[in-house]
Amino acid sequence: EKLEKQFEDFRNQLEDYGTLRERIRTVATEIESTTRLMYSYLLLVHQTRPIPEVLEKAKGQINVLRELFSRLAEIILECPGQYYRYHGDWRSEMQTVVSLLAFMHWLETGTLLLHTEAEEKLGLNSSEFGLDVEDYLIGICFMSNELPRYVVNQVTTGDYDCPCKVLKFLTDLHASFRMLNLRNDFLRKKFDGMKYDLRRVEEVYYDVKIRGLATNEGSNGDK
Amino acid sequence: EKLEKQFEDFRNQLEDYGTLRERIRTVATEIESTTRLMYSYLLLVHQTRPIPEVLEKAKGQINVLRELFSRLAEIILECPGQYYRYHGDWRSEMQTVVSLLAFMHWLETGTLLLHTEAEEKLGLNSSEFGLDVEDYLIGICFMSNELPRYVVNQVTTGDYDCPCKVLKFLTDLHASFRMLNLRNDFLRKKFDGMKYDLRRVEEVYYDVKIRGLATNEGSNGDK
Amino acid sequence: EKLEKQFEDFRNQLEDYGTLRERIRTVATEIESTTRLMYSYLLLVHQTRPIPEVLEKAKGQINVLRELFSRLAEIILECPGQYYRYHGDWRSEMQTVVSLLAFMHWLETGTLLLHTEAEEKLGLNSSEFGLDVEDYLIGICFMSNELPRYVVNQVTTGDYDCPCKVLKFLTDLHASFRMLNLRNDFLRKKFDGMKYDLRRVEEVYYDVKIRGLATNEGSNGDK
Amino acid sequence: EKLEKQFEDFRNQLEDYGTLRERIRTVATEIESTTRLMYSYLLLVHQTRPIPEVLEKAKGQINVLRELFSRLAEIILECPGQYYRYHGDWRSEMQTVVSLLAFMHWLETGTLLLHTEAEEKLGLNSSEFGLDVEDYLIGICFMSNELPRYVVNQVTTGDYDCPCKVLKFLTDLHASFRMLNLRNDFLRKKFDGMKYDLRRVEEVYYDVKIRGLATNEGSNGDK
Amino acid sequence: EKLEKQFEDFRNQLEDYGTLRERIRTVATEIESTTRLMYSYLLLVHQTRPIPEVLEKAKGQINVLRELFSRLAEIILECPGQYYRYHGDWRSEMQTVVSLLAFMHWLETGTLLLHTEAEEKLGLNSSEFGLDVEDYLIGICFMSNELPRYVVNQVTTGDYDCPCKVLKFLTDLHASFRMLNLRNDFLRKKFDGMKYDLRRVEEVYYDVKIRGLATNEGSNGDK
Amino acid sequence: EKLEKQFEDFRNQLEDYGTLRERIRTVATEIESTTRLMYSYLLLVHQTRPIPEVLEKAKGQINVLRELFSRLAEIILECPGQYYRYHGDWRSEMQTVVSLLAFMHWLETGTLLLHTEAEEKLGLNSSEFGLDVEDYLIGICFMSNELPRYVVNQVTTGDYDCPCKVLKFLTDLHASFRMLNLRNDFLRKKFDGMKYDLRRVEEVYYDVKIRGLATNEGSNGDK
Amino acid sequence: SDAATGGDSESSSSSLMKEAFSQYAQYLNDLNDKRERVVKASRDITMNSKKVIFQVHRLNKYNKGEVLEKAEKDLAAVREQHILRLVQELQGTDFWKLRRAYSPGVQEYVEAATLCNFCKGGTLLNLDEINATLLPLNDPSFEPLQINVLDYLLGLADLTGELMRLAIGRISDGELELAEKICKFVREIYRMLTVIAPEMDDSSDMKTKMDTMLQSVMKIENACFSVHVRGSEYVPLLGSADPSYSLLGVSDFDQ
Amino acid sequence: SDAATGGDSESSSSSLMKEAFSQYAQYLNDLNDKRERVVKASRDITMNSKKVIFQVHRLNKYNKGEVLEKAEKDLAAVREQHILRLVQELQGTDFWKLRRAYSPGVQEYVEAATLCNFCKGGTLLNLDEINATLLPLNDPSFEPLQINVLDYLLGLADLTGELMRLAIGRISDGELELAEKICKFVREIYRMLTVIAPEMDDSSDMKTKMDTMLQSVMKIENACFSVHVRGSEYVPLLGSADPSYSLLGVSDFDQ
Ligand SMILES: [Mn+2]
Ligand SMILES: [Mn+2]
Repeated sequence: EKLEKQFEDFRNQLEDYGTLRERIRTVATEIESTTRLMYSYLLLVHQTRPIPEVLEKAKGQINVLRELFSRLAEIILECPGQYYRYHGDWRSEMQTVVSLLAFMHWLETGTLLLHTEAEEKLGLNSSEFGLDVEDYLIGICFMSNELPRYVVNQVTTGDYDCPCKVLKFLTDLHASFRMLNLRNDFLRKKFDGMKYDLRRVEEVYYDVKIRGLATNEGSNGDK
Repeated sequence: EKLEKQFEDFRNQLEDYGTLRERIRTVATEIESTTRLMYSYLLLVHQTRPIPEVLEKAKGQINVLRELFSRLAEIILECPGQYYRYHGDWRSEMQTVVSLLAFMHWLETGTLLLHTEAEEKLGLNSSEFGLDVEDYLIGICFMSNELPRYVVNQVTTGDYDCPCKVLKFLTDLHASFRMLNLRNDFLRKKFDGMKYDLRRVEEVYYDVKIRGLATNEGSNGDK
Repeated sequence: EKLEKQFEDFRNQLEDYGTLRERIRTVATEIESTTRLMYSYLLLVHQTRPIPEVLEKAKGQINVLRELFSRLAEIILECPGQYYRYHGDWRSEMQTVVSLLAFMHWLETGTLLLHTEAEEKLGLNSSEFGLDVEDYLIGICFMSNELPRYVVNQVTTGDYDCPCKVLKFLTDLHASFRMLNLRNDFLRKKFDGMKYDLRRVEEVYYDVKIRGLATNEGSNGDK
Repeated sequence: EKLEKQFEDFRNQLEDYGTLRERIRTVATEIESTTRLMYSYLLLVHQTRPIPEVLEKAKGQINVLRELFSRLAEIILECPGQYYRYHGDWRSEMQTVVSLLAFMHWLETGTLLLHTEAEEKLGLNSSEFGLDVEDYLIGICFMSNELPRYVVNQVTTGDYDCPCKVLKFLTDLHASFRMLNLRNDFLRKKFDGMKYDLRRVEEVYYDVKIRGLATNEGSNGDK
Repeated sequence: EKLEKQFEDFRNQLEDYGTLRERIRTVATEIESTTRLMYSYLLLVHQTRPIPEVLEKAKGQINVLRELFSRLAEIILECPGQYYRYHGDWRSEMQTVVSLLAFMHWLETGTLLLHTEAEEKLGLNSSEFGLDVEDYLIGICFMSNELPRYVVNQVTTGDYDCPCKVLKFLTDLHASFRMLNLRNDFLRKKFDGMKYDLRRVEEVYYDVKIRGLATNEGSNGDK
Repeated sequence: EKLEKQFEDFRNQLEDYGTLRERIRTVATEIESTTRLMYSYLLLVHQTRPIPEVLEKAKGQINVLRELFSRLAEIILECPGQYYRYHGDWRSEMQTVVSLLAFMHWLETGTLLLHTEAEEKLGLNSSEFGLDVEDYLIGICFMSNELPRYVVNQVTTGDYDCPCKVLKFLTDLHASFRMLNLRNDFLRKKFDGMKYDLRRVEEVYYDVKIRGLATNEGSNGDK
Repeated sequence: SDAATGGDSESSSSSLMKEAFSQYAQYLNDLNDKRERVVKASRDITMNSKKVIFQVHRLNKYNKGEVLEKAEKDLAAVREQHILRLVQELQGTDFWKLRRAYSPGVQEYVEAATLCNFCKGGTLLNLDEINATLLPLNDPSFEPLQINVLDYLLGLADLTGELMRLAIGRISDGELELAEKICKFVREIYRMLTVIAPEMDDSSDMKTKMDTMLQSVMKIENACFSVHVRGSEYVPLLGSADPSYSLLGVSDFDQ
Repeated sequence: SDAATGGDSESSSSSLMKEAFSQYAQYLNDLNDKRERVVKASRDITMNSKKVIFQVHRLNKYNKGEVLEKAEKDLAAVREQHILRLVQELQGTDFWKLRRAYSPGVQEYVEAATLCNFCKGGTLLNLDEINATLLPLNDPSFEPLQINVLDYLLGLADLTGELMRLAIGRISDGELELAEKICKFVREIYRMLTVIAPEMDDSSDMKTKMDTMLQSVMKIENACFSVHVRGSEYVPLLGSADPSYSLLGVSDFDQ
């Protein structure tokens, strides 16, 4: 009868969802494992290994990520319009990916990895399977958390210009975030934390500056 | 520059999402308020008011719900593919609606309100803005929670055939749910609770039976 | 200078507030201690001591309460317009007082102690130092929590009419509360709990009724 | 009957309170939004923009605040004697306002914004709708939290006299607060934090002094 | 170097354990799924299907279980001595299995399935991969939880000798459990619950007895 | 009866304890208030007031403390052997007292106030009402926390010999603390903090030394 | 060791300090060792008291004398073997100083001792009585250990949970009267503690226990209620006072 | 006791059951007693390992040999007196069954042993090496006790906290190089654990420890930073390499 038919249908649907979700989780776990490896390479910047060497190792994993995201996209695209249904199953991994890519990009270029650039690096096609804006922003906040430690360790190895460079970058980034009208949610909390990163970098810059260690940038008076 | 442009865009996007979400919450609050009213009408069945009278009052609110859901659908359809993005903002209200409609339907017909029937009653168009299957199932579980209380109060007022009727319905419903392979989530927890409803109704039926209070249904040997 | 003068003033003000608050807390502690004693007397109703005897002991404390509240009012009235400034320091004691008085009143009369009656019993003058409506309502919820236990113990001692009486009272009380449009706060949570009291009493009434123990009220078919 | 009448009254009262509270929250949200804007202007002092320019932008919002507080006062005055009933709904916004005004005032005059001056700036009438003393004091503590950061950034840009000036101000302010006999509450906790601000400023002053960077203030032997 | 080597080894080991664990979870999930099926067959005894028919269906799954447990044992035996390392990953499934086998055994023989019998039915070899005694005991408690419901439903269908039989069994079982010195743990909690099962069965027995419904069992000197 | 009699006795005892405790709290509050005053005098050393003047003011309060501790001892001695029962009610005040006395003693003599000396100063009789060793040690840690600030401010006013003196003292003190076997408790945490005090003082000493500001102390073979 | 740091002329205060600190070190070492021994004794008391409690739960109307006799013997063993160790450690101010180290064990002992006593005589074992049983442990060289009011009351609070378990079990064995007696007893303890609990030194622990206790009381009351309403059907149906039915069905199993 | 319940003809299955349950009872009693003994041994291991750790913190560049020798002797005593008790209790599947009972002690022992080893040789004591030191405890009649990877890694996580304390202290004594060595070492452990931590059996404990560990790493880094920037002023000001200044001020106190 109709009742049995209905539950039969439901059974099939729920199983399909379950299978889909498991496939998503499998890929997400692999992404997580890849980011962990990338992160452990990037941690070497604190041990003052030359940046190009460090970046090279980490970059080697980007292709792995591309591949994984293309598998993820494929799965998600099987059910059009349900990107956000399963979003919770991989968003935290996505945020970590953004933070790592943005950190690498900054190490290389000194600039912020833009949203479109992040999508590009990961081979995402924003019309089909894009990078959610909030995930991108949270990832950027995570990256900001790495900077104070980086600055401290760079100064210890004698790179006295680093604090000034990072301070400029972080001041601009913080100002950009302030333009956004954030709700009282996770992103807002993460952004509020960026303030402490900024202060710490200011303090380091102060320590360097008051001892006259910062080289030429003091001369042209800018900041 | 590009950075500013990006954050300018984000600002606009985040504000649009915020506005959308607020509009959704406004409608959801109205739905909640309507269900509260319906529920207070339906509560009268426990005080043994005649069912038709009770149902009539409650049914009067269905049109209000239809209207509210059509407004909700309109909002959601502004952003195609994002049904599940905002789902969390109104799903608990939806579940309550389902539970009330299903209870009314059962009082009237003695049968389970099907998923398609629920969509119909609410004027939902499943291809555009449908009733999520899990929400439907959770709503049905909520309805099941009302039944033991209903049975107890019916017996108190001398309706000794009610337990047998409810027991049959609930046994079938429980069996149908058992067909589903539920994950360890909220729905599973709610379904696990249905077992207690079933037991309680069995107990009441037992009380009635052992005292020979149940009328003719014992004679034709069915159950 | 002005700065010193300002802080000198603040010092005095803050000390005055502190002293006031301490005086309030002293009285509140005494109220608490008195209600604890009253409650321990009232607990005897569960041991089937005759109600008049139990009430007499408990009533002996009402005068103590009146006296304490008059002291409290006096303190509060020293600073006009600041009732709500210190409200938090004695409101939970007030709620307990209401619950005890309402329970005693119900034992004696079978009716709900009204807000004005509560004020009267405590000698409060609502224009100056009244009973906050929310405190009153919360107190009533607390009283409702006592009823299921009372009903169970009464039936155990052979009073089979008690469940019906309590059920009527509680059904009406619950219906009255439903008229209020409660916010999502402490009162709402307490009220939500009243539902469980009601169900428990329904169950007890059911147990009595199905065994034909309830006396004459079954005959005239009302409820 | 009387019971119904009572609950009918309660319903109206509770709704009135609810409406009032919502109106208060609406204004409070606007105040919060205005302070956020002001704060983002004031943040520019850390990037060593000229103070007059910074202050001008921020001052432009004071009128907006006056307007908002006059709306708030109007609402509160509808229910005489209930200032403290709703105090919790806007006090944290008020504290932020005080901290911003006090910071601006200090930047301009180097002195502490007095309680009466704060009321004046906001157009508050202390006999009707005044600034609670504890809110004022908490706001001042918040302001003190900004000073170490300000000093660090000023020194970085070569303003070596700033630490001495701030140290004097903060030492006096701290001493003034010490006169107050604070209870173990939020204000006390905030005040305890001021000690760290003071220490940090002392440290910066030390750094400047030991390097002989502070200009003439060492010569006139004061401090 | 040595350090990296060790951690590389650990990583491999942990990954191996992880893989092992996943394999265990896969089997455990299949066990769970099989017990769910068995349970849904056994549930039919509450709907008064003839016991032999019910048992036959359920027994059909025992071979499946044996097969699954032999797979589980094989996995576990790959790491000798580590039975308890992964115990948490399948113990709750094991407990369910015990409860079902014991229920079936009781339905068939009226006696308790002993620990060694349970191992035998599942083809476990206690020296290699046995049934933990606590798991066995918890499983027996779960079985006891089914009995009141069974008794109630049996009486409803007119089997008035069932309560006496169950009561004797449960009384003996409860007495046996009282021989154990339990810590304040899960097993103790489950055992505490058995008291309520016993009481419920007694009550049903009493209901049947006072109505003279139990047939001959009173005459043959009960037990 | 006996039961009530015992509880009546308990109630009286507990109330007596409560009263005792309140008396203790009253004295403890006075001690706290006195230490607050002493501390505000001692704070002036950071503003480089002459030490003898500062000490004189602070010493004036020692008699007050002696008097308060003799009152406290009297109360405690009413219940022999129960020193530690109420210890929590005044131990934090005691620790503050120790820290102030030790700071004053150090300012005057440059040596550590020993446990027996502290007892003596406070007129405590260790066989009856002594100073708990852990409280003493915690108090010493608190004192150590003041030293870096003192050194910084002394250097700021041109006293360049201070760092060396403090550094010697703190080095010895730290070495002495290292003799203790500490558990993972509050004292351990405080002791861990002492390392940072030591480091800060060293840094200041270094700053002074490399600038050749320290006067003769290098010549007389430092320590 | 002073030689290692140089030993110049100014170091007399420094060596005084070292000397003092070696005393503090000794004090802390002794204290920690003692605390550890007390904790161990407390754990043993807990474990063995729990065993006694479990024994008592095996009690029924036939084995009562035997079970209680054994339980009392075991309780005596707890005193002589383990509480004695506390007596040997705790002297003077230690009773309160180390209370947190031994309190759990003492509470569990109180629970066991009062449970036995109630089962035997139906009354509450007083604190004075319990403390009197500890006196024989004394050796003239030690101060007597006396359980304090707080630990006694905390133990009593847990006792009600065990009594609830006992009551539910007794109803099953048809010992209705005992169940009712327990019900009255537990209600009375709850009522008494209601007045006292907030006056206790740190009442937050006790507050949780009071909530649990009310749950226990209500479980017993509900069980009594259920026996009562079920029993009420007996008379109207059979009309005669057949004693074999009077104590619920199970009575005839255990005879 | 069967006699007490009546002993009628049908009771053979019932007496079989009783017999089986008396076996279960024996099993549970034995298990609980053993668990209790293991917990006690674990507490003793913890306490004595903590003492060793404290000893190591007394280390400076002058007493290094002496302190470490004493610490190693004490560690050996922990093995011979207390870990031996574990060996005697834990057989076959007990290693994992009772892991929660002994894990805290073993973790603390790992912490102490790796700390000593690092101070001595500047390297990480491997799990294999640590397990090798346990082998002499073996008696032919017992299975050898081998610490498992999880307890080793959890102990290692705590080690970084102790190393942080050590580093801060060493900087104070002018042992900058040692501090930098610790910094590198701890960073490397952190980096290694980053990859491994989430793979551990229950990683929630480890997650908290990782957060604490990062705090420790950063505390050391900040200390090194601060020494560095301060030291940077030295050269420009004095222009010569006076060795007495090179290791921060304190160097001249402890000579
Ligand atoms: Mn217990
Ligand atoms: Mn440690």
